[in-house]
Amino acid sequence: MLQIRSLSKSFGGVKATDNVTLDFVDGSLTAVIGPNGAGKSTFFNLITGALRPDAGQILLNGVDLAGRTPPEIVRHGIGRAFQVASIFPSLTVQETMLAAVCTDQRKAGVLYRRFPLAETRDRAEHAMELLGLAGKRNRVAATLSHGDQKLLDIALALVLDPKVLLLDEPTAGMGTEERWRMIDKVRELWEKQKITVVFIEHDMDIVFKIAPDIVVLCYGRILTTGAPDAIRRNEAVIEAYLGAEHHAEAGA
Amino acid sequence: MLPLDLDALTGCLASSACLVTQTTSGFIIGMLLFLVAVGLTLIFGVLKVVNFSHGAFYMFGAYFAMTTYQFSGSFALAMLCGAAGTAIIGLIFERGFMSRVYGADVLMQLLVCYAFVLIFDDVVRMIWGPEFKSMGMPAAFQVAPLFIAGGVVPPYYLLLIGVALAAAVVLGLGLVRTRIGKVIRAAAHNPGMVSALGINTGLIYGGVFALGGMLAGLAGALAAPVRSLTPGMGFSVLIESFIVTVIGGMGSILGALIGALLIGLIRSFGSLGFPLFTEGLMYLFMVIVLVSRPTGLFGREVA
Amino acid sequence: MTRTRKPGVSRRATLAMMGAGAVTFATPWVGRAQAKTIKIGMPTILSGRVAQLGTSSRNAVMLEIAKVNAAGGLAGRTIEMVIRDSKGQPQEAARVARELVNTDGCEILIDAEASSGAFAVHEVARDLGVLCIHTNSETSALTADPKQHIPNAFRTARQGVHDSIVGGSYAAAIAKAKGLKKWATCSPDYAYGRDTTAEYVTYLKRFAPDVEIISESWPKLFQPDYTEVVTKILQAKPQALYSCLWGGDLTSYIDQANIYALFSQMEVFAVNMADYTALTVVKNLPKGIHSGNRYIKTYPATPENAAWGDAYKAKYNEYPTNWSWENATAIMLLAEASKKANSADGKKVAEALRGLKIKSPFGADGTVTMRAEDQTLVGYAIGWGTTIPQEPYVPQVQAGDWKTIFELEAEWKKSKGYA
Amino acid sequence: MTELQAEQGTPALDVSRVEAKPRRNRDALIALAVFVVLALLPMVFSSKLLLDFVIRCAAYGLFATSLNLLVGYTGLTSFGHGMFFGLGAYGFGLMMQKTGVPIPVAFVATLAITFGVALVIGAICVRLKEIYFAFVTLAFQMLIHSTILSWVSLTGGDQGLRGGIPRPSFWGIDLSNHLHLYVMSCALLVIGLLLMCQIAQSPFGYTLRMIRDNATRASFIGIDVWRAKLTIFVLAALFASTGGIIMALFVSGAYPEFAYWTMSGEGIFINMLGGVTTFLGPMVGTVLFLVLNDTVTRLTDYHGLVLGIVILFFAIGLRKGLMDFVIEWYAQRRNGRGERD
Repeated sequence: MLQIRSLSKSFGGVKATDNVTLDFVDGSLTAVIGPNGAGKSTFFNLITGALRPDAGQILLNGVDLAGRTPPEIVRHGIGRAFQVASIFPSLTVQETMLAAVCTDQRKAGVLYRRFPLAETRDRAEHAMELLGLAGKRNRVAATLSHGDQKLLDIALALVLDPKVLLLDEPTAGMGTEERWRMIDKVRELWEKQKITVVFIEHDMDIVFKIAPDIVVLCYGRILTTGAPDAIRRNEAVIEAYLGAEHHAEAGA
Repeated sequence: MLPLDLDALTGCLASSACLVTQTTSGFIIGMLLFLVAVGLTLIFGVLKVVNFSHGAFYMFGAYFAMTTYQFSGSFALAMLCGAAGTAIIGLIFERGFMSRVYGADVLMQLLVCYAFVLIFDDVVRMIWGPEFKSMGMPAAFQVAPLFIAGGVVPPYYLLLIGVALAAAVVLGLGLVRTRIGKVIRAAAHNPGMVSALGINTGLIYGGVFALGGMLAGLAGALAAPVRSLTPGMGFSVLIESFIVTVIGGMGSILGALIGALLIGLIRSFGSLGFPLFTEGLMYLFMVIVLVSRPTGLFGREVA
Repeated sequence: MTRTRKPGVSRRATLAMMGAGAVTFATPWVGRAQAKTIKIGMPTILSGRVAQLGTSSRNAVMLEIAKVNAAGGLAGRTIEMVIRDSKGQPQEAARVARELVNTDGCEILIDAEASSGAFAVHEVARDLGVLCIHTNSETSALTADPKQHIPNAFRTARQGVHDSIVGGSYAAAIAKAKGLKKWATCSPDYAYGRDTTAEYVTYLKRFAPDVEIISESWPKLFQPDYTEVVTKILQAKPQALYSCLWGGDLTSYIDQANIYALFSQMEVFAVNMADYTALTVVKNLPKGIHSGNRYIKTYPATPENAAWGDAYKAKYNEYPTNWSWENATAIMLLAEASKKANSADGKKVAEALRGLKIKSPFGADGTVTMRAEDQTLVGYAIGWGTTIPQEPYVPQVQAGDWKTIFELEAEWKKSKGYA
Repeated sequence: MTELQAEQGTPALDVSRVEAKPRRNRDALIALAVFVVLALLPMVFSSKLLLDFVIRCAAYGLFATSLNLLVGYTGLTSFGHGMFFGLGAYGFGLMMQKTGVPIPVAFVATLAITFGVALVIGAICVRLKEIYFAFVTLAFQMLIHSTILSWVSLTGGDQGLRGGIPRPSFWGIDLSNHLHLYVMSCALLVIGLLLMCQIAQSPFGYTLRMIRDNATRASFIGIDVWRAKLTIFVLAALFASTGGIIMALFVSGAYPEFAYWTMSGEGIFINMLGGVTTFLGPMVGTVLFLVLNDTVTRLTDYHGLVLGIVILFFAIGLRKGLMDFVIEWYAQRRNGRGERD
């Protein structure tokens, strides 16, 4: 279980994450939504160690991970994928997977053996199958389509067998049809892998359709949490979205 | 043997005459460095090219000035030719060669610069010969040095500081106030946007290189009366101005100015306190700045 | 950045190419010495900031070689010079020297390198056993230090300690006469500068014990700007200044010190001033700088010397340098030695060179001698005088006394543990 | 490099590559064969030039290839790699001159010293990224160069280590014999290349590639980027140091130029000439560079001009190193024939 306790972070007086307390139950699928600048990405960055929290705890099965480095946090079982596909452009899909498994097995520093290690093959194979990338195993990542790159990014997180998977806008930059394919994939993964998945999403249709739980962030605070139906009717949420748009218009 | 002479250093700090002399001496060293460094930093800021052949521009400036002075006897004309001639070389260098490796590996740009360091040195050797030359101080400046608050300041160096400061001010204002300055700054931030606005980025890049070359050429021309001219003379100047830009922050004009003055002062006071380790002192300072603030004192954090 | 992956073939292809490369350039240059000519190899500095060192050395060598060849060469064999650039890098000097001997078939080396290059070539000479004459390195240790000694290496350059003994005694006389007690030094921060200055100061103090050094400056070699050094010296207010800056560094220094009117405030002793390279280049040469002679055609004031200087000038349209006479001497000595040995064989010539005394335009008494014990040149013209801004630049030169030099040198060697 | 190239290049990673062991044995066999050929070369060609050339190739080759581990494999553009070349030369030379220990002991001790120095300098440097890493390594190099010049009592200052490096024989090997030195250099080169090739092909080698491509992502899959960078920085320093030792043996001395930035510059230049995307690119670059240097200096006084024009040909004409060009050309030709697998 991932428990966030009073997590806070501010940048020069602006509170990007303000006293956030949340529980993510094992095996849950949660969407994090909120207007632009609500602090969604900061929230992810804090959990994964990209940013150091000012205060608060990040408890994964009781172990506090706050303030640890990204590699440590990953090893504790929190994987993430990025808004803009973050991959290794010159490696092939298969090499990427093999190398990632290698890292997970604490063999990234092995000097005396040849890459790839035989014992990494099955897990890499499994991850490629899972994400439907097996047919493109020999493609160099830079030459993959945008969608495939996003999948590879997710595969990179998934291949490490995380307990919690954080997906930052898995559908960003995609066409409508592609979006739905991607989100079906995410849901399928969640169902198959039985892991905790938290994802940030802009498209409300998607969110309301697939996410059993929703967290709404606004100005770094939790506005509300709940099931899709409750969120849909929540006055504060509607106000926040409209309000943000008003602000945006006024600012422009 | 530790190269330390702290008595000399503290003794100097206590005397106004020494303080004035050493400070102006630091300024003199610094301002010439600034002229070279500011071109380096400008070119890096706009084109993201570390122009390792910048020292050669300085060398050309000096040689052009010397030759002009020999033929015309006019100091002003010599300065002008030194600056203008080098600007043209800068333009040709950028349009003809540098522009062909944009988009390639950054190291390829370095390679082109390296090639031109070799070529320029040999070209100078072919034209002017391998022996060192001296331009000679114009008669107008062969006068007794001035005494300011007990410190010694030669009039020629006052001119030199004045010209360099004027260049700094004109450059600073030009970049902030004029349209072309704004375009250059925009190009530094977002080259794509500038070309989208229908502005010829090639022209801007060439112009920036010419400007950078001109400033280095001017520095060379100003240095010609007091420094000997040899092929390869740009080398040590390049290294120092390079340190200046790194300390000040690559791409920052103010940084180049402050960095140059700092190096000038380190040299002038360091030679009192650490006569055998002045050079090492500069590198040490550079390491400290880089480690504590990688982008330099005035550099922007690159996103 | 993305990278292409290496197909299996590449490695083999690469190796094949490497092999091919090695073969193609290994074959054509297998030089072999021909009986009729003898090749002399000369690594020197022909590019970069001290290219002048190499070109003026080369000029002098070619001038002398023409004479020797006209007179029948070395024991009947025509000399062919193979002169190559080391760019002033010691490892290149070593490589070029090896290549000259091993590949080009040179039987004798004229090492016209500056200090560190000379030590590198010295090691090659040690390794290959080839006759080698150092012509430009004035660092005393090269021949004075018995650890450096090898039977096949000689030096025809002046030696730092000789210079310092003469300079020190000359300066001491003036210091006593004019009451110059407070001295400053300003010399380049490298071995030559440090050693020469230290030795100079030693002998100055020996002859004028109340002299005191109140300020030392050590600018870097090839430093473009000496302002901080000039002002530092002005602050110290010494009565006299010693400097062993040379070449372009010296002229920069003079130009920069001039506008601070430094030369009117103290007596200046610049050992390397009286060389045409510096004398002719400085536009506003101050009057009355004390300097040791480097090469100057009016000293020794003999017709031979003047004729040699003029011949050089006529051929190359510039005056010879300090390096010129040192290199010319090497060829003159070689020619005499091979005559004496009646052979061009390195070992025999080396044997003949030891202790050889020849007539020379550069000799203090019309001769120079290759001293047998440490295989370095002695008896060359050495003296000090003051400069004027036009020819003859140094009208009066006060000759150094070789008897004193020998005495003090022997003492110096003992103090260094060399003898 | 452009994406286009990547699309063209890239023959597939065979699944059979998963069976890695035969490849390592094959590399070892090739290395052995190369060594035997090199060692037998003096019997065929009597030219001493060739021996000298190969010895220098060994020194520069180890230096340049180790630099490529940083530049090409890890994306760390070091402008100060020459300091370790110099450190090797000085460490070894001093050890032999002052202590008189046997050569193998001095060799190991020099590497140990390099290890220590590289660890300290690397720990500071690898925190910085991109061009700032380049600058700080350059600054350290200049600092070390300044120290060598200033510390005259130990290093001999600008004159370098004088008086030659003693080379007592060990295990029947007499390095003052040029032929022995030649064979020894070949052995060091081949072993060095083999080890570096192993590093490049090891899981750690792929860790480096990931860091080069995307260090942030690498840290988010659990790689300690700083540690990995430091490791390769130190490893590369060891090989550069070995190159320096060979050079010190060759010239029988050590000179400040070895630790000057021009040395690092030449290393970068060699890498650019040969290409940084293949393991042997720098080796090809070394040969190319030395051949160029040697031929041009013997043909003309204006070698800077000629060398500069040749460089321009590579930089502007090919826009990549020779090996990169050849491999791309080869891949293109293969594609053209429609034989892509």
